[in-house]
Amino acid sequence: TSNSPETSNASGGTSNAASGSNDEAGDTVTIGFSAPAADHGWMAAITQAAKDQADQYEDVDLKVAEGTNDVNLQISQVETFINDGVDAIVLLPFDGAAMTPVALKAMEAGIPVINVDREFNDPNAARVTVLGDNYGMGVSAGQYVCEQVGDDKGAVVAEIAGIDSLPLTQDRSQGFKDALATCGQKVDNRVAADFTVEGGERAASNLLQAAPKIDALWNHDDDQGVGVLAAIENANRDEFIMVGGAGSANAMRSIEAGDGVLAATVIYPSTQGADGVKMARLLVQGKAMGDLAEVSVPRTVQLFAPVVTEDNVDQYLPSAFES
Amino acid sequence: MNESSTGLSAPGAAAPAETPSTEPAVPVTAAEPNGTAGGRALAGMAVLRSSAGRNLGLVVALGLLCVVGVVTAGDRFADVDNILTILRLAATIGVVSIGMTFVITGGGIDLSVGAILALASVWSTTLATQAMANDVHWLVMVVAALAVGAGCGLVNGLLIAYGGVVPFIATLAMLASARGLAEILSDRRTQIINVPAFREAFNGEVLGIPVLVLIFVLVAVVGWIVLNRTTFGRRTLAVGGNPEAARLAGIRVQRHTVMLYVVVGLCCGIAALMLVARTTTGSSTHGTLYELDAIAAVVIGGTLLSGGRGTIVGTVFGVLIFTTLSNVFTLNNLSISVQSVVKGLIIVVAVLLQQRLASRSKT
Amino acid sequence: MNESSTGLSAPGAAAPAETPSTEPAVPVTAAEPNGTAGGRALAGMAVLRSSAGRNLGLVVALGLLCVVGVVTAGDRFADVDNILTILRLAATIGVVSIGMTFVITGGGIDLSVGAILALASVWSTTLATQAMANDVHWLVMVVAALAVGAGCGLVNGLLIAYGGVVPFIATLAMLASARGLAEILSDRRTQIINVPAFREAFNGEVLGIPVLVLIFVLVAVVGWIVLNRTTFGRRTLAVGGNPEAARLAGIRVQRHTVMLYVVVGLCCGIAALMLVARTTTGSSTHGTLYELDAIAAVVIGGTLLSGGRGTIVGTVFGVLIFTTLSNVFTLNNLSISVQSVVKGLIIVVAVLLQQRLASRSKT
Amino acid sequence: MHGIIKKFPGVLALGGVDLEVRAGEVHCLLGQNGAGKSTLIKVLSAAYQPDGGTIVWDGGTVSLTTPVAAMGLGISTIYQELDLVADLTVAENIFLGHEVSRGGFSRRSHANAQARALLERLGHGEISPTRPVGTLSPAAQQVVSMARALSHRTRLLILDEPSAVLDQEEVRNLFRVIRNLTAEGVAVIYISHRLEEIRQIGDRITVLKDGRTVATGLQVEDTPTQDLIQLMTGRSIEYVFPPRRPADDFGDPVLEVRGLSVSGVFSTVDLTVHAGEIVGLAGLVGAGRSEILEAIYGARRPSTGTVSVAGRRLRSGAVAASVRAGVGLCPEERKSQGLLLDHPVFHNITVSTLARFSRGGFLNGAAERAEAEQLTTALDVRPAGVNRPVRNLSGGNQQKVVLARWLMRECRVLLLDEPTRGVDVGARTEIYTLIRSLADKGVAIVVVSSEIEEVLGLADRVLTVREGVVVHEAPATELDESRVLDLVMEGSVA
Ligand SMILES: Nc1ncnc2c1ncn2[C@@H]1O[C@H](COP(=O)(O)OP(=O)(O)OP(=O)(O)O)[C@@H](O)[C@H]1O
Ligand SMILES: Nc1ncnc2c1ncn2[C@@H]1O[C@H](COP(=O)(O)OP(=O)(O)OP(=O)(O)O)[C@@H](O)[C@H]1O
Ligand SMILES: [Mg+2]
Ligand SMILES: [Mg+2]
Repeated sequence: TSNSPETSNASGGTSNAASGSNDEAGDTVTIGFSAPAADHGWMAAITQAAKDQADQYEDVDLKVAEGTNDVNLQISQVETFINDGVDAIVLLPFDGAAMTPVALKAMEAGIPVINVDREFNDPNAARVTVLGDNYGMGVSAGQYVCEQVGDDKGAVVAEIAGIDSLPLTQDRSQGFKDALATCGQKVDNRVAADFTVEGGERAASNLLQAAPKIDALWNHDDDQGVGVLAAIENANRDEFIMVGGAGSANAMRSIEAGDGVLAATVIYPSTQGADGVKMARLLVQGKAMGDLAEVSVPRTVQLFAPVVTEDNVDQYLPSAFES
Repeated sequence: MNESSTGLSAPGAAAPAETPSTEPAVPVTAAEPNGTAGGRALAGMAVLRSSAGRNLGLVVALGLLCVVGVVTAGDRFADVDNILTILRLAATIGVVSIGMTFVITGGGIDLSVGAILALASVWSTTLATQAMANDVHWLVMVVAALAVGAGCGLVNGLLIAYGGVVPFIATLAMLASARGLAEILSDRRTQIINVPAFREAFNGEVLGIPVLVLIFVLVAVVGWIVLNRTTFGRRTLAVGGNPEAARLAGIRVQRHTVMLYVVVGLCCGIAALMLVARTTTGSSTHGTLYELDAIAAVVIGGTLLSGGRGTIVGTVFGVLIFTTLSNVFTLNNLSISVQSVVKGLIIVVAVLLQQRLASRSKT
Repeated sequence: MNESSTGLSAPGAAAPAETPSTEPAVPVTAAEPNGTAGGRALAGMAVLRSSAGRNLGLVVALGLLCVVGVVTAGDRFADVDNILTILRLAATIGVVSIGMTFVITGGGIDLSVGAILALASVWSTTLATQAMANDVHWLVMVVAALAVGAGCGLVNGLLIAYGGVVPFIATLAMLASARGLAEILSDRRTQIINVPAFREAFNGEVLGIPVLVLIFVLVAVVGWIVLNRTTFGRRTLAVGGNPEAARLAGIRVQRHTVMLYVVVGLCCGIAALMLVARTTTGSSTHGTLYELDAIAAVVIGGTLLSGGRGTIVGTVFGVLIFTTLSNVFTLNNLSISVQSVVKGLIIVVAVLLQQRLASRSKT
Repeated sequence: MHGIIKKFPGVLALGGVDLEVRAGEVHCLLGQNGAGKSTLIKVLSAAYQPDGGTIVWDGGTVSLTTPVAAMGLGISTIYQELDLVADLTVAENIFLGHEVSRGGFSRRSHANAQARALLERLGHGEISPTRPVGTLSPAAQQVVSMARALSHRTRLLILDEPSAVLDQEEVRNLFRVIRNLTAEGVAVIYISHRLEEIRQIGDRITVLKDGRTVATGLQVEDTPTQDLIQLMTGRSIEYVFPPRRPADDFGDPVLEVRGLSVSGVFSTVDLTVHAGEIVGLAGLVGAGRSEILEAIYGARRPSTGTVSVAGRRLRSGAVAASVRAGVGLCPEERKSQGLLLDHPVFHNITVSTLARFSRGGFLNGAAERAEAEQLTTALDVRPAGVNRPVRNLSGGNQQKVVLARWLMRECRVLLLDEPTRGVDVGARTEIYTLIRSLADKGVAIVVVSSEIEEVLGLADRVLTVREGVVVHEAPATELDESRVLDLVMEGSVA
């Protein structure tokens, strides 16, 4: 399938893509940007990448409302953008559904909203939706695991999820489960952590006790993965392969070194925010996306979730985020 | 809890006996017993004046914040829409804080407000409730949220008043349980509401003022009246000030304590509805850490954490200060981390200032 | 705080004056003054026996949990490695809880432990600190973490003892500020440590027991001795039980209070190092909500939230109960949500049971 | 001490007080409630910092900044409010602040042995040094306070109303200890409202009035009681009880108690009080009289028995029901059980009568204040003003506030537990008159007092309680002090 690692030598990120005449300065565009609390490497990278992207354009004025996990506060941040009359809003909601009404309000006020990563539940609430592929991430991880241990019917597969209450976690787990099913495997042990190093370590310590022998382990997130790896090392376990998620530079370096259990990681692009900023700018300036024949910015962009292994890590390492 | 609960006995701090909240400035009192309209009006003014006096520090703090807002963000801050944004943001946590004021004044504390809010938001937006709301009336959702809030409050209250569990612990347990329940009930999914009538009712405006803000104002006014002008309020002060003396004076302390927790539970139910309307969702993650925000606002406002003295006006100021702070930070693109540090500083400075003012007004 | 801090006066609950922790079972007392070795040994046994008695509820609870663990997870639970896993997990929060026991016994509370831990973990793993640690000695990191912990504790203590800010509020402010600072300092990145010597020192084993667990045991033993066998400990009880009486007895209550917060700060520093070693990182997200877990463990253990009575043994049990609970749940693939609900129930049941036992032992 | 000045917010507690104490004497400090006695000695023991004046010790001016400094000089104090830590043991309390330790580690057996020695010296060897202080009776706690004072190298011992919680036997014992101390050259400052005690133990007297010294260095032998009272009150009054009514003049039975018991504290109390009658409960401290009152009031759940008011049975263990039925209680511990210390006077007065000032739950604050004002004026509560926090009133005035609460309530049964504890002579007479006038209005009154003279003088009928059992009942006119003392002591002496 299209998600298999072999085909992933097509460009994974979009960061350095669309160049050319679109980058020439136009009217100044004021963009409001709001995301959840950057209490986590990937989330911090999202905001950072958006800021860096904006800095590259002299015609973009990015207003960053610092991240929060309180939907009430995030709503009021967007309201502030509406009051300010920004030209576009790039919004990575803490909870897509909860931010839908205020996004609708912005759209009604004539401000295009670019929805990033966590989807609204009303298509009218966003002009453009930039999505990672959470389900696809699970599928990629599942397929990789299938390739490695699929023949062994007694194989033990474990999963360390992120914050369980997020839809994205549920999508990832679903994808993982579905992909495993195709090779007759299932998740034998599953724990949820909280996207923090400490939570990863704690969850993994317990999990390693729950499963005395593991063949493959998928950890949703490379940030909490630092803790997961620490727990594995403390427990002196190395009988299994581990697959990461999100694709931090740290994880990739470990894959490159090839000295640990971490055999692969599934990328979840941290450039989504930057893409959101780029598209917001194009949208406001009435430009089209360079390499498409279409004359306006597309409605939905879904980013690809490739698997990074020892074989192709050098290709992804430069664009990976530091946790 | 009494004074010694501060865990210290600095001579200055040992007796922070400020004039209690209901006492108007002295000279007018004499005129009041006549009960004439004039006397009442005067008394009313005196209340305002003395409450302004007591809340001087808060007024100044909020004023300063506004000045900073205007200087740094100019018209963007001093804009009607922006003020309404601040108020809308303040409304939810404000309603919770009003309830918290009652519990704290009554000598308790409630760490479970955020969790109760989450549970109420989830319960009032389950598929079943929504179906019923669409069939019958959107008030079904309101009833559900209020019932959950009051129910959780009742459990808290019973555990504390009759079970003898200290409030901190009983509500800590409720915090864990209610949030767990909310997660189980919602299967940790965000529940989107699909009851247009409900959304219209809550998200509308009356005379240009958002309904959410009106609810906040209403709850604050009712709260003020109840605390300062009713027997319930007076008993709350007595129960918080000296529960044993209150009991021996014939107040049903246990029953009253239960009622206080039901009140804060109800406030959480109201706040849950407001948040559901604002986000069009019910979720087990709603209201995370509201307990700390609410307690901070209440204490900044001048309510004594050890009970026996409470001020609704102060609480409203406390909420507004924190909300305005966060608005000013957003307008200026400043980071949440710095905001967090500033918030800590504000808490300390406000409390220290209050003590200074209180001790000065005494001599 | 005194008894009335429960905010109620149920006849039964009004006087939960359990036998305090230092009194051995009665008959042996007479032998003690002789100071003979035999008398001492007897007294020692009596202490053990009576402490087992007092902690009976906790022992039973932990035992039940273990039975559940064995029944549901069999050998996977009753495995040495699993026990060590539980202990390793308990170690960090355990050390924090020991410190918390002191503060609570002394009549205070500390909501900022998690934030201080985060700040200490970040500070001790900045690039600069790590570079210095590699150049000089890994003890540099230890000194950094302890200094940050003690420093934050000092600020808390000064605000509370000399500033007259109630502990809840002062440490709430510290919670906001310290976590904000940790975020600013780390730029919200996870700081991975690269000081092999440090990792080796902390992640090693001695006689098959992980160093982390040994640190926990050490802190617990030292804590027990300090609380029960030194003047510092006795004064802590006095300051928590009746600060005014303590002051009049010539105890420098303010200075003592400051020291208590420094002690808990130091414990946070130690715990930060343990967490850094375990996760190989320093991060501003470390220790989130540790304050509530620690307080829950302390109170479950039997320390009086209002001060004046504290038990280290109980705290250790409290920590073990929660950690074992989480282990049993994970072994059985049960959800965090259910665990959360059960945790709430355990807290309430444990506290209610304790009261029942305490009141029975009185009559 | 010269010209000591101490201000509290709104009150000048001490406005220039002089006091001189010599080694080996018992110097009595007299004064009405609120005269500033406690404040003065708290300045001396450095619990408060004075706003002016000097303290001269052994000929040199000293400035006492902390209690430690005062103790360093050899000043030990037993405060009016017991100042022990309930959860610590007797020995730990005695040595609190100057623990028996080596290198910071407690030496418990040494401490216990020394504590036992001290307690034996005080004649209370039966108090175990390892018992938590909270489980001791108030009298025993007083002994522990005393032992603590003696555990220091004491040169000046200050006792602030030590006899308030002690019965006669205990007081005699206390005096014996004091005499031993003075024989060793220790100076003693003794505060009490019981003038007869001053006669027994005192050498010289200083009288305070309204925060000023009105007389100092009076020799006890040379000063008649009349003069003292004159000095304290500024007027001449008799220590008198108001006249009783004839015994057949009482109304119907109002309060009827049948077979009331609280297991382990008292058993099968029967008691009938008629309208207009005052019944006194005499007994030793710890006899269970407070508990009887509390059980009647519903503040303590009885194990058996019933209480009826005007023929209607009260729900047991429900204070609110009792209050509604017209029963009121002035509790023994004013501060912790009776008052909302930080609330204004009128809150404290109206707290049981809120319904009267409310319509539909809304309070009429003006009416509340006005009625409270009338009562405080009638009772001469000083300083006047119903908006003042009660904390700032002296003990006697606080007691009046509690009485005012039940006066406002117009209750039918009034239970008074030590109504004059810590109340000065002048206020005492006022309170007696007040109680009698209430009875004359038809209120049934039960009085508990540790002063036999008071019970005999005030009550119409006296019940004697010993170890939780009513052992004797008779009209007050048929009893005298020695007879009651006999009844009270019988068990413990023989
Ligand atoms: N902490 C305080 N704050 C304010 N006023 C106080 C305080 N303590 C005492 N006062 C006031 O100081 C005056 C003297 O009080 P003090 O307690 O010394 O009297 P006292 O002679 O000991 O009376 P009593 O016989 O009732 O114990 C009183 O008017 C009292 O109201
Ligand atoms: N909280 C308590 N727990 C256990 N025993 C108690 C408690 N309170 C009182 N007692 C016991 O009950 C008995 C009666 O107590 P109390 O001292 O109140 O009697 P009293 O006659 O009212 O004395 P007083 O003259 O001080 O009012 C005593 O033996 C006392 O030790
Ligand atoms: Mg006095
Ligand atoms: Mg009594």
